[in-house]
Amino acid sequence: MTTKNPEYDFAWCPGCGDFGVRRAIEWAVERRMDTLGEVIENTVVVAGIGCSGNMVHLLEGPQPFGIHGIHGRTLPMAFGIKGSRPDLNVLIAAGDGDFLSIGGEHIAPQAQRNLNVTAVIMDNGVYGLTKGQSSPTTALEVITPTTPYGKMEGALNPLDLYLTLGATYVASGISSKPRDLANLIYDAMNHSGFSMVHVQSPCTTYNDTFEALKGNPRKGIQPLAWNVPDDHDTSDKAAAVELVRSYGVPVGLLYQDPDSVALDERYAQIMSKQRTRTAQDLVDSFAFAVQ
Amino acid sequence: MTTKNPEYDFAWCPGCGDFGVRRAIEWAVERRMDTLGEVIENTVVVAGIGCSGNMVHLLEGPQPFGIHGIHGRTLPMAFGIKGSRPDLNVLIAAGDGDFLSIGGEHIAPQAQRNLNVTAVIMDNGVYGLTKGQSSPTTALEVITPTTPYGKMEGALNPLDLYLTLGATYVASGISSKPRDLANLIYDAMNHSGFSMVHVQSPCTTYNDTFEALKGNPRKGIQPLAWNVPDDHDTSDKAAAVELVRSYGVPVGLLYQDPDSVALDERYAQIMSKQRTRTAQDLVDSFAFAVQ
Amino acid sequence: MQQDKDFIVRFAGEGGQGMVTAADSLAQSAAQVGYFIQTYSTFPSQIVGGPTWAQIRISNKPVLSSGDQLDALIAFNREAYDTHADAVRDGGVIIYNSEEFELEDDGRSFGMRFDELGKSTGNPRAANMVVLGAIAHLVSWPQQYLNDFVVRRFTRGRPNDEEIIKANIEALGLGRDGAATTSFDLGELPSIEKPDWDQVLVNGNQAIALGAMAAGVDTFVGYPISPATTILVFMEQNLTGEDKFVYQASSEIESINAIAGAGFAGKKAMTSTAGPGLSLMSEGVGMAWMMEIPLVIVDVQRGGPATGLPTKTEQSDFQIALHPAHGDASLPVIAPGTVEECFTAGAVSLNWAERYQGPVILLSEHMLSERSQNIPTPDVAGVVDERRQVYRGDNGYLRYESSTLSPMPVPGGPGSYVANASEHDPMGDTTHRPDRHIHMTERRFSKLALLNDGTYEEELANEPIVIMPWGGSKGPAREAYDELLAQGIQYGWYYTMYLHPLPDALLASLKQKELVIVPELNYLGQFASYLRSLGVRAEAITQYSGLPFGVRDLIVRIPELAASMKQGVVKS
Amino acid sequence: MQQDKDFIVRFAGEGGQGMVTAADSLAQSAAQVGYFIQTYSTFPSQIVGGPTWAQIRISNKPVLSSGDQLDALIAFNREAYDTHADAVRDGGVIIYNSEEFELEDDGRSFGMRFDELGKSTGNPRAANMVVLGAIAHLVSWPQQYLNDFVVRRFTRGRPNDEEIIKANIEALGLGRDGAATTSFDLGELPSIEKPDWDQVLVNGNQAIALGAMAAGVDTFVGYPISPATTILVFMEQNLTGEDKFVYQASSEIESINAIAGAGFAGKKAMTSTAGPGLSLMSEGVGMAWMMEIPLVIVDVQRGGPATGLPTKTEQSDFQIALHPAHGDASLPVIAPGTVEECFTAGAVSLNWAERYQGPVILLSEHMLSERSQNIPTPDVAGVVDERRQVYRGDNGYLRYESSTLSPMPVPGGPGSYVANASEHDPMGDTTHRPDRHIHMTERRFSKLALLNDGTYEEELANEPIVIMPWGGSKGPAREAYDELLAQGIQYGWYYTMYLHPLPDALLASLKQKELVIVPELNYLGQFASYLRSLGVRAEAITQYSGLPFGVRDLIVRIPELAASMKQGVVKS
Ligand SMILES: Cc1ncc(C[n+]2csc(CCOP(=O)(O)OP(=O)(O)O)c2C)c(N)n1
Ligand SMILES: Cc1ncc(C[n+]2csc(CCOP(=O)(O)OP(=O)(O)O)c2C)c(N)n1
Ligand code: SF4
Ligand code: SF4
Ligand SMILES: [Mg+2]
Ligand SMILES: [Mg+2]
Repeated sequence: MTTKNPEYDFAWCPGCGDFGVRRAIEWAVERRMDTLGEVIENTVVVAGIGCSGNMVHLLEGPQPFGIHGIHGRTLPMAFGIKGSRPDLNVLIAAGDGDFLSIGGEHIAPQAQRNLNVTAVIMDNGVYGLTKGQSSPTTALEVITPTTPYGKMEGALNPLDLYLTLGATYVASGISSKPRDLANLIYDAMNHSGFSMVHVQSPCTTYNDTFEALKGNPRKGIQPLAWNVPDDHDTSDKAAAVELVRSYGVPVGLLYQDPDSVALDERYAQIMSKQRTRTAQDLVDSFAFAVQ
Repeated sequence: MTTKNPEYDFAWCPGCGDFGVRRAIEWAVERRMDTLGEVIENTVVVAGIGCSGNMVHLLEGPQPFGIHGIHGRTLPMAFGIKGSRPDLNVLIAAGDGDFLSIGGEHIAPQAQRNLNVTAVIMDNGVYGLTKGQSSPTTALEVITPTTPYGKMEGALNPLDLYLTLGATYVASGISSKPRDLANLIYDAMNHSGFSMVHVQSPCTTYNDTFEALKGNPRKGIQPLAWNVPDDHDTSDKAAAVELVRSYGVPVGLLYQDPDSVALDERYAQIMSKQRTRTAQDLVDSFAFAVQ
Repeated sequence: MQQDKDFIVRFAGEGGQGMVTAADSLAQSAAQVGYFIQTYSTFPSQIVGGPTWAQIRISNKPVLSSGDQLDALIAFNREAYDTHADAVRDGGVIIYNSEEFELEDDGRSFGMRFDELGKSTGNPRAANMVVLGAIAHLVSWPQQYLNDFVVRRFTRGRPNDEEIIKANIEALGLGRDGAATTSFDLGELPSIEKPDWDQVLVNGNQAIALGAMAAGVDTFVGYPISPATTILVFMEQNLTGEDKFVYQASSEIESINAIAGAGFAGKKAMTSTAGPGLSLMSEGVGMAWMMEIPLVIVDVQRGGPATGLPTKTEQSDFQIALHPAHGDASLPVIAPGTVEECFTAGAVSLNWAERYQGPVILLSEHMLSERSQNIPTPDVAGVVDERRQVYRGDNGYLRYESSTLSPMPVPGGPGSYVANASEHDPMGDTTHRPDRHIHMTERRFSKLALLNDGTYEEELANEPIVIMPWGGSKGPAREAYDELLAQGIQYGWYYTMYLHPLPDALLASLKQKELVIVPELNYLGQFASYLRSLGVRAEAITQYSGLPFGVRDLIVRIPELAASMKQGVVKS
Repeated sequence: MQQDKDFIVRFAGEGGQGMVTAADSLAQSAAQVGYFIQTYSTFPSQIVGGPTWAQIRISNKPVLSSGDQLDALIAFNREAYDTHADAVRDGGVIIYNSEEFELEDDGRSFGMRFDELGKSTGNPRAANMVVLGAIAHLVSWPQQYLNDFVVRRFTRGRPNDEEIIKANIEALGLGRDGAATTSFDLGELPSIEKPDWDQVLVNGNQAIALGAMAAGVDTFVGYPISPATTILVFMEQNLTGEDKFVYQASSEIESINAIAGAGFAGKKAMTSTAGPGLSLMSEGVGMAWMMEIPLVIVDVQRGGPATGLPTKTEQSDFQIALHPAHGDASLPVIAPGTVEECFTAGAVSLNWAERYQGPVILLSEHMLSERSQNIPTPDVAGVVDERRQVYRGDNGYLRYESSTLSPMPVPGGPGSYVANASEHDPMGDTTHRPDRHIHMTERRFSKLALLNDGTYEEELANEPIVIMPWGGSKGPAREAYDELLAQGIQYGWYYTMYLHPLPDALLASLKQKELVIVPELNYLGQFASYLRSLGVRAEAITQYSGLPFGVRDLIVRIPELAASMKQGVVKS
């Protein structure tokens, strides 16, 4: 919302990573408007349920259309929007719980289809909005309100998953570098195909990982986050898989399929060869003459 | 059911791959009974909805307990059974549509937990029971009743997915070799952890792939299925990934994590350190004395 | 023939023996000469083989139900004979395949060697025609009707057309001659006046799809499930053309959310499913109600609960159609009762969704989906393609400010807002203010008043006791009603396919009645319960066998219920 | 004090300013000396900060609701003052934090510098005690009560205990002295008889969890969602021990199917959720009904529909609780109305599930979940741990043969069968036979008769007009009822938490009434509608603001509705 709305009563905690992601999304969308001359109303932000999903209400500046639906269903809604309206720019904003846990079933189908949307996932390794329970990216043995004796299952590697499922653009960002993140999101929106931008966006209240990600030499903490090397070939999927399976969090563009054919392109091409059937044609096809 | 039940009215089509899978399951379970001295009632078969899921009614010989629930939910039911009753042997029998499409959300959580069950997936690249629509493993461009102009999305690689998600036992079988398949299922049940046995089980009515899988030299058809080489190191996950990404359908054991710790083991170990709280203890913890 | 006006024949055997083709052929030939026909088939849950039957009813009046008393049974095997012989009326005839089994002479059956006779014509697939020839003899049908049908059917522009036609006509003759050696005779089919209107032969699912097409459906996303799959398949095939989108989803959760996305994006959007899918859509439907997004869910009911009886008929999803989700919501529900009404329902459901900006449930039934009928050609040009009010003003619009329906902004155009499944303020942002929740709740319900244009049937409105079936039970109930009238037992008749909101005037009338009898195919008497909650003295006649009502059952049960009410012993 | 028997104070400010701690401290100290207390807090949807308030009601009689008229408001900031000042009764007092803002003298407010005074004692966290001291003065509370509380609370075996206790007692004194400089006085708190029973201080969610524990819950799987999360967290912490299993699921679909698996495997199994989760469980619940698997779903209702109002209260999930899925099913529903009843409901719901072998819904509410109350210590030893009838015979058992409940085989033991969500034959294999569907449908419903042991309240049973609230509206409705009685306006009183099946005798009584008035927090009047469908002349008094009923509202609306009925203008 452009101006402070007196009825809206949610705010991120001080220092929450999602602030940085917001800035990045705003920049990326504005740059898109500038370069493509696209009106803001052509963009739809589809938000998950979670602290992260409140993004759709907290965006400042030019106001896109928004959807704030039910928990875990950003992708199928985006599928309906983009499928029926390929002219729109569809951006998903969701959390690790929303996207990877309850919404986990929807990634494979969209990747298989190469749906032409961009998903920005704010991963804080926790369920923020419901006050700190474990999420699929919470590590083994971590203690949370729902894992009081330590989490009993390992963490998912989302980047590896996106690559395996066939996402055609896979990037990893960090909310403390909003400029870089904005570029990744901008490129993702320009990519024709299913684009994943997975962001480390720490929850300062329940799982503050800023220090772990960035490291702290004084405390002898090695940073978990490291930049994707300049010489990484982003068209080489196997190399991308190797990076995401190596250590910590590589930050940057991991993979972009240069031969990506998005669903809307394929659909339009195949359907252009089909005859348009009117309702009258169809009714007539069931007619029979009474002799 | 042991004897032909007059009220039960389903039968697989002649030649259906699921017949071979049935034999394999029967053999594997009987061998288990022989070697472990386990009673048949200790096994629960949790079936999906589909031609494949009818397995639970069609098993002959000693009769295990069975569940034939709703579409796509074999894993969460198995989770509830095995979580609450680690003493039971839980076997899932489901189709590609049931397990990978509508039920797709459940694989990651069970893999992360390393739930100690065995899933036998009968992949025929089609929705058999609903008469031939496309499934997640139907290839691009294939024509089915719901893809009359050719399927517009690529096929999922299930073996790759299981490996990426962290299944600790991943095997690939083919229904025309029920003896080998029985061994894979038997070993999977002995493996302590999340065990996937993915089977090529062709649908002779809607998608007959027997010839494609086995090849036909006279027609110059190269077989899609090939045996995992003897020297493949099944403890090497990267090697397994390479095999499943290479070509066609490798048949055999692809990966078994030698260090697998199943959820039930971990759970028991962690919980053994916790004090048992009775309801009375808990109520008392909320008491306060009136002065 | 039953009441000398129609003829009911059932073809029963093992899947693959050609029962459905035989029934279809007979149906087509009868329809082509002007009869009203209805066919109905059931299939086993297995894919190949298994006990299958197809039934056809031929009449000189519009056919209301598939009929429960057979004039003739064609038994292709022993099991079919054992299962269906009881359904044959006194005086009816059974023709059985004597290559498969033999019967003692029972005065109502005779055997024929269908295959052998068929093959003797040189066409191995002509067995069906032997059967049809025999039937034609029984009802004294002019040979010409069937010959004409054969000529039409097999004139396909192929070199061997003529050969095939010749063999089939020969087979017809062999059947006729065979039957003529017996003394069986079913009387003459009533004569017909050839209708002067155009006709189509469609089933309920096709009619729904055609209605949706006529009303301009743009987007269709669905997941296969019996008995709704054929709607999805029809759409995949036919919803082509600019700006149209059709896709097989990965689950019903994806379907509902996808069409909600499409509805948000300005499209007329639809899905089809059966009970299990509707249950799975629950949360998504509630969302669409909350966000005020137009969309239509077609639920082709089957036996429930849970996976239930996929290939049987039932009317037990009314409650969840009306209240599919948690919280305060009650959805518009349209339940067609005939194949013709399926067409209308397909169109009106989409128009209602657009008009009131919210989800609509079209409640059909297995029974309708598998019923083929010749109906007057639907008037496509007469169908309105009603579209939502679109907001076209400046930015800064407050989508949810008004206390009732307001124009809807569409992405790409002005008026960006947030469609929010949480309670929201005028711009769609989340709010928890009590006044806003009151305002928005009332706004959402107020819009239902826009849907008060549903039509209904009303006859003998002065009667204190009335019959009011819903959905596919309309046919058998109407037959029973007519029969009772003929017997001098008189009730009022009410019927609508607009179950919610019920037309105001209809509800007002119903409240005046001493008893509203609702024949419905479920255990709970779901619709009657609902009527009672509205203050109507309604009682259900229930059946939960997976089969449609039998007319003769209703003829007994309706007066029984009416009488028990007079003695004050009705349930509630 | 309202009616000279209780005292209601609200602490309002920004999250983090200590309102909840202050209310809790006051509650504990009052409970420790024998008062009945109830606290209620609301939080904003944001995680840190945001407008928050906590309220406490102290009485010498059991507290029925949190109360709508404040005796005192403690406003920690300007916004809190602006929002809540109107709720203060005539003659009430407002104490505001004069470090934050200043007010003109309005004859009912005075400012204090909470933080400054607190810090002056050397303990920077003593501001709360300043506030409590001031309140104690207003109600002439013995200093000793609070001093004792402070001593107990801060005796924690740490070296600085004494120092902290001293500072806090000093702060109490400063608050008392500050208030004493004003002329405000709220009269004296009524005297109490110290209760001779043991007490616990718990909220509704804790009480449900304790009840479930007492009845021997074995398996708990749940997914976080407000306002049910605290049940899951409680279980994760406390459901330890041999053969117990507790786990956070990946979604509500996983929860319901997992507890169905556990129930099948012989365990007492439970999940907790709120409306959105219940909607998502729809298909799974229908499955459990069909398979006859015992399990319990706790639905802590919040504002709906869809994502709705996660932190507000509503009673709008009744319909979907009763009919959560497609097909014929209607679930047992237990809806506790007080914290004490939450304990009972937690236990009985599990026992009912075991007894009738099927799913049970426990319908609680946000309002109860966030309410802490001192209640007599629940009698754990008196709770029966009822277990299903287990089949222990030979193999070859026909699980579904009988026409009603039959012993249930448990895996590992004899009697293997298939639990089937499709219609099934006696061994659990799929069947489509009409007779079997009839048999099984009747079997499933017949088992509800086993649950006819629900208790209910009945007073002035001869009155033709009666009040019958449900769930958490019991408290305000009862207060209104008592107040009306005191005014000489007399109705009957009915109440049960066993909403389905309703106790037979209760239903029979209700059918005799001229009017049953149902105060309920939803738009549709869901429970009243249901009663009408059962033949009861019921009318709802509805509210859908996200807030509990106000007693004064009900005092006006109940006689209004009763009168309008007499004039024949009620809705239905
Ligand atoms: C069906 C359903 N289940 C549960 C919830 C409660 N819920 C709201 S947000 C959330 C988790 C959010 O976690 P995540 O997606 O990681 O977002 P974050 O708050 O961490 O940004 C849950 C469980 C819900 N709204 N709907
Ligand atoms: C919720 C729900 N949606 C749809 C269906 C219909 N349905 C039954 S089986 C099936 C697909 C089965 O495909 P697969 O799992 O591959 O099994 P196969 O028949 O090929 O062995 C579908 C869609 C259903 N029963 N429930
Ligand atoms: S709880 Fe965590 S994720 Fe949510 S707003 Fe606060 S810091 Fe951000
Ligand atoms: S349809 Fe295909 S999968 Fe199903 S039984 Fe027949 S051959 Fe097997
Ligand atoms: Mg998160
Ligand atoms: Mg399949």
